[in-house]
Amino acid sequence: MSIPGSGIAKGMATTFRNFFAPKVTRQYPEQRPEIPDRWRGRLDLIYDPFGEHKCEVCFQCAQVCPVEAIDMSGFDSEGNRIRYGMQEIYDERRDPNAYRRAGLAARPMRNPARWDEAVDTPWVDATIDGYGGRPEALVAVFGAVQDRYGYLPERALRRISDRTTIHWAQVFGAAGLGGFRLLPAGGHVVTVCVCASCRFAGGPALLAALEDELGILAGEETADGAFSLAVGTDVGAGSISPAIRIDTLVYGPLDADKARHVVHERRRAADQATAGATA
Amino acid sequence: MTKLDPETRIPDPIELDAIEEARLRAAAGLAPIRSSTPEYAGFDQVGIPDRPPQTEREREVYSLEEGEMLINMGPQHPSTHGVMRLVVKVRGEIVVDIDPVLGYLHRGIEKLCENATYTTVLTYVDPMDYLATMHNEHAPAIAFEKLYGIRPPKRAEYIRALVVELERVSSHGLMMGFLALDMGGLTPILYAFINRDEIVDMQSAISGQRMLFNFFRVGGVNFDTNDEFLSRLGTWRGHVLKNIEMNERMITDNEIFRARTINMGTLSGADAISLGVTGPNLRASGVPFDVRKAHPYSIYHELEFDVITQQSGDSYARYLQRIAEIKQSIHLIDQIMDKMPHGPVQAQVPGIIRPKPGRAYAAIESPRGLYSVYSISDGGPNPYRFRMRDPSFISLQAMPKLMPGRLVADTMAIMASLDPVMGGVDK
Amino acid sequence: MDFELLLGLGRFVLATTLLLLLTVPTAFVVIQMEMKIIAQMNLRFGPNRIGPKGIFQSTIHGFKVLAKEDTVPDQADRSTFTLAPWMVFMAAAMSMLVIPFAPGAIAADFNIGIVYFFAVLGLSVVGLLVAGWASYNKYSLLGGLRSAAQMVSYEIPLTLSIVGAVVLAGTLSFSELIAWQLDHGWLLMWQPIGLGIFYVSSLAEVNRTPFDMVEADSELVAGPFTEYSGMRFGFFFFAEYVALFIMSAILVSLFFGGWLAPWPFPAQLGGFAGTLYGIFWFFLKTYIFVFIAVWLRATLPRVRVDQLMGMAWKVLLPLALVNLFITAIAVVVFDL
Amino acid sequence: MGRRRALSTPALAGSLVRLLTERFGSDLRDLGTDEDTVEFTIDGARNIEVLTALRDDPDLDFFMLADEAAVDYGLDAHFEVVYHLFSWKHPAWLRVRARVDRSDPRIETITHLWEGASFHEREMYDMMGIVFTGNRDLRRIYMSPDYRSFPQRRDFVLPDDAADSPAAGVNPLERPETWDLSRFGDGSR
Repeated sequence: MSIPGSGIAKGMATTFRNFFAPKVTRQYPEQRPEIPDRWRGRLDLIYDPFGEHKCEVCFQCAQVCPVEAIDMSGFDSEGNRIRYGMQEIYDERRDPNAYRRAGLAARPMRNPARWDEAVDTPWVDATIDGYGGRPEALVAVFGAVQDRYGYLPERALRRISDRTTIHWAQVFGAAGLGGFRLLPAGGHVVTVCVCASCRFAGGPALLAALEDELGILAGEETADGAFSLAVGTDVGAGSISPAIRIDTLVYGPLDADKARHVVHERRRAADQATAGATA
Repeated sequence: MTKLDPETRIPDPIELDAIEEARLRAAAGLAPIRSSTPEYAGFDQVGIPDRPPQTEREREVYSLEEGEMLINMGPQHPSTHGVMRLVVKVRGEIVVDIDPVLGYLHRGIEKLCENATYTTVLTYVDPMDYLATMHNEHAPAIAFEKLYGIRPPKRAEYIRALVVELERVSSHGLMMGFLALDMGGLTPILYAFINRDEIVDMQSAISGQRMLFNFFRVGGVNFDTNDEFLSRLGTWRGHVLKNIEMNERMITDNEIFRARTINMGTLSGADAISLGVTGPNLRASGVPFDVRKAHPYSIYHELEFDVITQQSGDSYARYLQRIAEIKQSIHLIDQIMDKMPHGPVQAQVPGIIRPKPGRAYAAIESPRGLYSVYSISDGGPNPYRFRMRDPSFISLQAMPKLMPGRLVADTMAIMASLDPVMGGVDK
Repeated sequence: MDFELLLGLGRFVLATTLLLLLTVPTAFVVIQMEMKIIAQMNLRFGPNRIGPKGIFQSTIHGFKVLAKEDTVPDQADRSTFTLAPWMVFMAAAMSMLVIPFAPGAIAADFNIGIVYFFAVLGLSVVGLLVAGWASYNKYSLLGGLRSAAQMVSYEIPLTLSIVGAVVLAGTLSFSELIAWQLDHGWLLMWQPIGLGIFYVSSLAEVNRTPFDMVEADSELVAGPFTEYSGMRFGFFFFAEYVALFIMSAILVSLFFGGWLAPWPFPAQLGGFAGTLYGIFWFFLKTYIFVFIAVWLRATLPRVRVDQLMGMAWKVLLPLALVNLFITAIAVVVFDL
Repeated sequence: MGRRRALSTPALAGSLVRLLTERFGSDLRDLGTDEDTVEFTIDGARNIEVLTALRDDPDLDFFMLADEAAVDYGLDAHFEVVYHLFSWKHPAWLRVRARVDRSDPRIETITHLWEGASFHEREMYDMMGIVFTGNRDLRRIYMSPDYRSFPQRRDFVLPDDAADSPAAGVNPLERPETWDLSRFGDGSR
């Protein structure tokens, strides 16, 4: 440092020069930032041409979120409210707490039956081990469990998660995707696909034919409880549209007659089985 | 619920909470919370905890002599570098003692990481030292690679070193600005942010995010370099030194700045080692300890550089040290760009990693010093124990050593020269 | 009643009202300058949304401050807490009375204008001290005490620095001082040391960077203003910027010839046009010094409180005394 | 890229291993080398003795405490306080693992050797509940002073409202007691 004040003068000169220099601020709404090609910060919720949400509540985004930041809820193909996320954030935590604060007795859970269902844990373990306890065998294990219980009990899913060390979210998500049921239901579920491609290929005609064949409307159950009819977009059979699904089996491409035939065959097989059993 | 006499007026909810709290505290055998009634009111008592001191040191800090008072700097204060509370015991304007109170930003990252898979741990550590996010990912990545027994490809190592050195330039550049800002200089911080913004744009071009990059993977990096990144890097390289020099002209020779930093907060080398101060702060005290040189990791043994040190160990030396390291990092970036090999950027690694049981320790040189990770595997998909040693957490211990006898005005100036980041301090 | 007295009274009331009204736009202009100039020097644009080029930003801020909730801390001393902003603001507004804007445009052309000015300006320290004490906040208290120490210390070199000029000109009236400068050239050339001391001290006196100990946002949050909000804070804020304007104006009147135009132009004109001509030059010069103050703020860090006091007592005061001594000798020897 | 390519360090670390065995002899247990680390286990009661020797011995000269951490090895095991040291003379990190009894978690402080250990020890006290005798400032550092639990112990379960609902601990990752860790067991701990 030579002359006292020279340092201050240097700074003053810098600021004075910058007073006239071009500015670096981006004027945001007029001047858009350049978004890099790899930008990962954008989330889009997009609608399909029919005005329906493209989001099918498959939970895949929530599953891959490494910090588990995504909580989501929606309705599965059977119309049950399903939810992904830290469970206690919603019902289990908020509700009893709210009641307690209000000085009331904490209410029981909304759907206690799901937590009390009896599951043969050793059998589940044996099944998993039978498939090697590997993640690839998840769907096969689901199939075995659904064959035994008619649906996938939540206890069993948790057991599978613990046993295979697959994250619970992934197990639950996988169970929601296929033709697996998460609640006990009677009879066979016939699901008519109403995804975009099936609609173009004649899905509505199939639905009408099946409603006629079974004598019920979508969302209802036949009087004898053997069949229930549903619509869904999760059949996932775009290459063979229009398609229907009976339980976990997918049929397609079908026209109205073929659909009637398939269902009729299925009913006949069921009747035969019943008859055989009674005989 | 407390029974209320129906004759009395209905208390408002805040009052009810206070009654309930008093009952709970009485039941637990705790002393009642001091009320704000006038007989307790007095300048001297504000800031003293409402319980007996737990340790010798606490008694020392919180017992006041005639003429002393406590000031809470933070957790909300214009210049505490985040949410930290400094309890400053002052006699007039002279600081007698200082007690850093931490934990306002504690997120339990170690615990979270112990419940996450090895891949997802790398996202949790991002918001630790949020000015050096790439560094935060570097140490766990190295530790997990040691545990799993793989090496990332050569090109991945070079890309890692590149982004990490870029981050160092931006972090040290910001320190220049923050130091001036804490002394009342408005402008250097904005000039520093020009530089940082360019680096952040560059990093978002390569990783897709601006701050929490999630760029490192076990066994490599997420993406290879692309044209956008390289062209931005070229532009930036062209004028970065000019930008740094512009900021230097504002600060380095400024008489006021020099008067406030030279011989302020002087830390001797022996003291710094004993206090665990590392990084530029330690090197400013004359100890040539740099993990990149002392215990080379990644590809630093292939690069040419010297450990820069300063002799005086005061705030000004710490500032000069940062500038020298910026220039050194730019030099390293040039070397890395020259030597960068071709090849893959990611080794073959399964989706869920289950390393063999074992322990691994990985230390790197972050802009604030030695940042290390100690990870234990039990063979499962998540680390059994995941420990992070953050340099700014340890550096804060120097504050009670440096402050006594200085003025209140120096508190922030000296703290800014140590350059702690609260995200790292509170984990 | 005497018509002359009534006329004088009326003129006084009118002038006071006009000056009080002038303070608000002055504060707006200075604040706007501060925002815009610092932004430009920081390589930002600064406010550019409200009004053409953003010129109404500070006005909008003023109205925003009006609309804000006015809080008083629970344990504050309510009466003094309420009074403090007024004291500070009135100190600034009252010192405007003696500012010589142009020939014939002085609200009160006292023969002891300079003494009056320094007496009134010193009042603001009382307001700041009271604000710091009444807020029941340690930061405020420290800020208030700092302001007392700083302003009392700096008033001494500030006053001494112009004694030289007063001795030279042999008057305490602003208009006569300017008249002297018309004859002998601006005092800038006669009193360069005095000018330097005056400028540094005046920055400290109005709490501008690098001497803004009182607010010191990185140390004391906002000093005595920490607990203030709404219009009370607005008064402090206005007073601060009005004081900056006043200090620049006084600097211009004392050392830069007041309303006198610089060399190539005729120094002053007569009649009403002359008043406008004087006002033009006066405001131009004043705002140049406001600009310099803002420029300093954009560049410099803050000095520490002990360095600040040391500078007042160890550097500026001896220098001012030496300056006075030299001036006095020169006046006696050369019989100026 | 290949698996675990041997670093050059273990070869260099050989001299350190020799030195350590010479100095401490039978005090060392589980002396081993890693890629770039030499580690051994000592008894918690002997930590001051060993660390002082490591710091002050001119041949060893471990002048810098790089890290001090605690590990909980489970309900039926022990705590471990782990020191990582650095020396210019040896190109390897030195890891000293000191065992601490879980039922009486006490160990001598090392703040008189390295002042900077104070914050590490406060953190360990806060998170693990290990008491460092002789530390002048053993307060909680992250949690509030009236907190009564040690969150990083393995037996710590969040006292959450969900815990008394039938869905207790919904996320299995948060329920260590449901983990079947037996299949991971291979005698490593």
